[in-house]
Amino acid sequence: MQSGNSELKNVEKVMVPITPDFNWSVGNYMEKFFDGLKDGKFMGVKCPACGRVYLPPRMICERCFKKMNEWVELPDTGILESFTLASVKVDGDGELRDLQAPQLIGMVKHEGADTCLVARLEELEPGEARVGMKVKAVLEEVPEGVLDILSYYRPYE
Amino acid sequence: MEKKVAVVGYAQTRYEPDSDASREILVLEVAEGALKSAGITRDDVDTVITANNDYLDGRTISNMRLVEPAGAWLKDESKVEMDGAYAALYAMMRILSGDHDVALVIGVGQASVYATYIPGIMTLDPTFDRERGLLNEVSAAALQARAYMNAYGITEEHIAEVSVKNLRNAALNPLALRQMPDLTTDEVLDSRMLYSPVRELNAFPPSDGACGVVLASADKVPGITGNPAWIRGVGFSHDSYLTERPLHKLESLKLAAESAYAMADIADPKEEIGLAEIHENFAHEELMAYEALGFCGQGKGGELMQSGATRIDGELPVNPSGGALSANAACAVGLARITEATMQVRGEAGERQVQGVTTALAHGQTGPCAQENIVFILGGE
Amino acid sequence: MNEYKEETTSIKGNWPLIHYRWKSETVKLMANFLEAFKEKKVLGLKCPCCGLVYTPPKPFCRCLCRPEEWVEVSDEGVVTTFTFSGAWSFEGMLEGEGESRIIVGVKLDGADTMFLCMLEGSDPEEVNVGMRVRIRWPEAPEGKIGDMMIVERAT
Amino acid sequence: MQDVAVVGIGLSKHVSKRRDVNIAELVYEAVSAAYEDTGLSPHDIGAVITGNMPAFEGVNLPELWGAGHWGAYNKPLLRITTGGTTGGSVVHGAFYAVASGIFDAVIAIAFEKQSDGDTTMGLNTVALADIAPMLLYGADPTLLISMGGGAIGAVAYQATSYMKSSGCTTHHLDKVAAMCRDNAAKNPYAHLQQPGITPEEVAKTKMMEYPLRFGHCCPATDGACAMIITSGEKAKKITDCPAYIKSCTSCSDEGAVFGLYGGGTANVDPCEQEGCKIAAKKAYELAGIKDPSREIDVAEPYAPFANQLLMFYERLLLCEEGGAPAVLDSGSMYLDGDLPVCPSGGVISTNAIGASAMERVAECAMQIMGKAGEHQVKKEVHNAVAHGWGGALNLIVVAVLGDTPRG
Repeated sequence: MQSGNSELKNVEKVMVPITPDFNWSVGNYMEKFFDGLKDGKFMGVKCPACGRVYLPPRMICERCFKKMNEWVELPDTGILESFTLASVKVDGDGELRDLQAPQLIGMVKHEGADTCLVARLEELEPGEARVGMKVKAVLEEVPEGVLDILSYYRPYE
Repeated sequence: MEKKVAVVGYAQTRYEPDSDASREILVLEVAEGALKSAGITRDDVDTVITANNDYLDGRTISNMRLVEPAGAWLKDESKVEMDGAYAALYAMMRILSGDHDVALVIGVGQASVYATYIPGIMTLDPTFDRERGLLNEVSAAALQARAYMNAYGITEEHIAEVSVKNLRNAALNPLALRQMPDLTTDEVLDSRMLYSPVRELNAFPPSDGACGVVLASADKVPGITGNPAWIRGVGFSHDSYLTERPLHKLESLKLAAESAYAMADIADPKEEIGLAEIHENFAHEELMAYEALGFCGQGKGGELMQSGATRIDGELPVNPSGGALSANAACAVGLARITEATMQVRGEAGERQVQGVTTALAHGQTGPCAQENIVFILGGE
Repeated sequence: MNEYKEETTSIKGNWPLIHYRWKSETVKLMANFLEAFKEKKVLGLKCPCCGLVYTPPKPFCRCLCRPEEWVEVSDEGVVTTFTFSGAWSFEGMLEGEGESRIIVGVKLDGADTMFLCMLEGSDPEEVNVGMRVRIRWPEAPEGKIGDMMIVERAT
Repeated sequence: MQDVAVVGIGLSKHVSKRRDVNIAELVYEAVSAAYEDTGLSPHDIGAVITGNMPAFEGVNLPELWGAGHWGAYNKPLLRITTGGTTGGSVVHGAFYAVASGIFDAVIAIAFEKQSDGDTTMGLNTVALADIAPMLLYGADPTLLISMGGGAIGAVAYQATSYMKSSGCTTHHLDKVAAMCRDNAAKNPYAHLQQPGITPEEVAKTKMMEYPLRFGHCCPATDGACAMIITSGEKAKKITDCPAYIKSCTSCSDEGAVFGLYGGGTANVDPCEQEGCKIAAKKAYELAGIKDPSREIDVAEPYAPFANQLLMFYERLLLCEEGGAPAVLDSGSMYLDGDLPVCPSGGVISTNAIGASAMERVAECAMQIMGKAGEHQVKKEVHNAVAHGWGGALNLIVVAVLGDTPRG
């Protein structure tokens, strides 16, 4: 606990060194997705009513409000739906800080999927990124946790 | 909707990066101000609705300590955890039920208190995106901007022109944070790059501030003011999570607008609406909003911008106040749009007054990539 | 689908409240309030509209006015509520853990508000709502909130 | 005003830890149950009104990510959160959404997945911002902690004040807990299942904070509740026995026990609950109820702690002040009594915080609809009152339900 060095006339700033922790259970659908990634597979789930394929998988098709149970293994390639070249990142204190080197972030729709995954784009120059280009997933060999398995996408073909 | 609920009073604080007041005092100031502007006292108020957010305020049950400064002591009080325009919606519903006649609505945000971009990150899918460290409000907006530009051939210049228009307009608004009367497109395009194509001057400035409005039932309006801004229509909609929808259009805003237009009996928005106050957290969102609101065809937002129609002296001025790019106190932004639209139809907008506005549109949004949207149509007496 | 798991993976995350900076004008008001402790005086802030006296001070009143007049209130008052914290013996059984404390809500004479402090020198049996208490000042108060955080029975 | 009725109710399983689902999936269970209960689908619904206690599971605006699981796709959605009263406030939102004439049918959804976070820490974050300045003034942090972190701390003061003013004894608290837990054992959606537990057994549980023992306190629950709420016209087409929401009122007082940023609070007696009396009085007036003690057939006060059941029974104007312990002793609060209280087992048996105040309304509706199963009260139910409290013992919501619309 400390007082801020604010030069404000009427108020003083105060803080408490506390950081509440959380642990979110991912549920059986995301569990299966992560289990698939561990084996190098992209497991999506298909709506029995409209045929939409969700990757990452969801329990419910939001459009049909139907529980989905049909699992489909999708290719590790997809289309770059959008991208951004990051010059900054959000630091632990919530502020934007300049990155040493800009980093590409892509939003990718795997072939056969109707929803997207967001990951880094590597093995290309920033100027080479194009919406619509074909990309391939690269998985981390020794991930620290399930969130690190999907490492990045690289150009394909 | 025929003259059932009207905005009869309003107040805003100055928007600042680091205000010399606590959240409670900001709320107190607009509560006092809005009641004074309506010419009523706390005793006349039946219900108080605040808009605030626990993660922004850094406290669970963030409305708990706002009871007294919001004038809600021993009153029927509730909190909407969304943009302030939704709090106005809830207050309007309460009045329409007939159980309440006068409502005080307050939205507040203090960016100097919270870890600026953390609350936005905390909205992400906790089972995947949240802890992967790539997505936040700004990077998500950048992905949306790129998708939109790519779909319709929109350029960075189109987007920069939104910033130029709004931040120049803001010079006419003494409460705005970013007032840049001489801003040029080149200056916007030279401003600090955050996530391409989003630069500092086409992203919102995190602000401290509050806004309050007083709503009244048709029975009570005549006793309060001869110059009400009637709520003629309202519509709102939720959209899918940002990785599960096409990002190049604002479907939920389109649905919200359709409902609002139906209620207000508006067939041709471009002709019938005299002015719009849009909640654009990022400059490209204003162009996307033009399309979703039916001011132009799909993909024609850039053309409409370049035509000059949305400038303060154009046929359909948008954000003469400077909009959300000029001042952005989370949870107060949409309510500020309602306030600015009210001031315009009442002819009280000072230097930024647009002549002859009888019908105005106000927009609010919640969530990354403008996921949830609400539209109000206001009309004068 | 694989076997249904009752326990799925947990993703860890947190809320970095450590980076929040709350703003309080009470801190400024409190400087005045605490300074008076050095003379063993308790001040209250009086609302010009409804007359309520806030001790410790508060920058706005529930009636939507701003209290601004400083008034002196007594260092004696009544208990409005209480509880026992830590380890205590109830009906012959030792219960609870940690340092034994009697926490009371006190409304000082001349003030309209309560605040929490610690009651010392009394047994649990004698504590009651309405009991008269007085602040037990340290010999040389330093002008800290701790100066007024201990009360004792006033007869 | 357009009449408003509850036509369907859905509850998820309520247990301490649901680690097989994520937040969105847990809530889906309640939402789909509500739709199954009515035979409706999201296509029949105009809007989604939702809320939870945000800081507990660390997800801001969880509907942004999760509402696809709740049938909210491209629908109007309104998020209302007010702490412990959240579930009740969400029902109020749904009530006004329909009563206003804007919508004919909405779904109200409230939930909490406490196992995703740390409940004690969650409760601490209610007061952190207020306590932090106290440290600047030189307060001893350990003293502040012993003054009470979390809900039990604040409620302990309320309990002692109430006991002194009403003559309620610790034995009454034991009886309340046993009564509620016994009711809960008849409710498959209740969290704690302790059939036949006796007051004597409750009295042997650990002291948490005087005068509250472990057995007097609620558990931390993962669970969700959903209710489909429609206009009176529409309700008649959906069910033969809608439960009409006759009135919704809330009343907010100045915070009790702790003042703002360590300042004093003029709400000096935490058991007075002026706000509850005001809200109840207005709710009965709007509902056309003149003598609540005779006209209300079931009460669901929000009582995570045993003392609160008795105190709020009084503040809901169901008997004179200080009279509740005697009413308890008379036997009238039990399932076969004249005015059964918490037939669901109450919050003391199940507390998925954000959902809890909604589950009070849901129970009242089920009692009116005659759908409560084993915990259906013996007497015929025409009117019922649901309640919630939250914040610094300062936020109150009340709803009155009945088998006929507002008169």
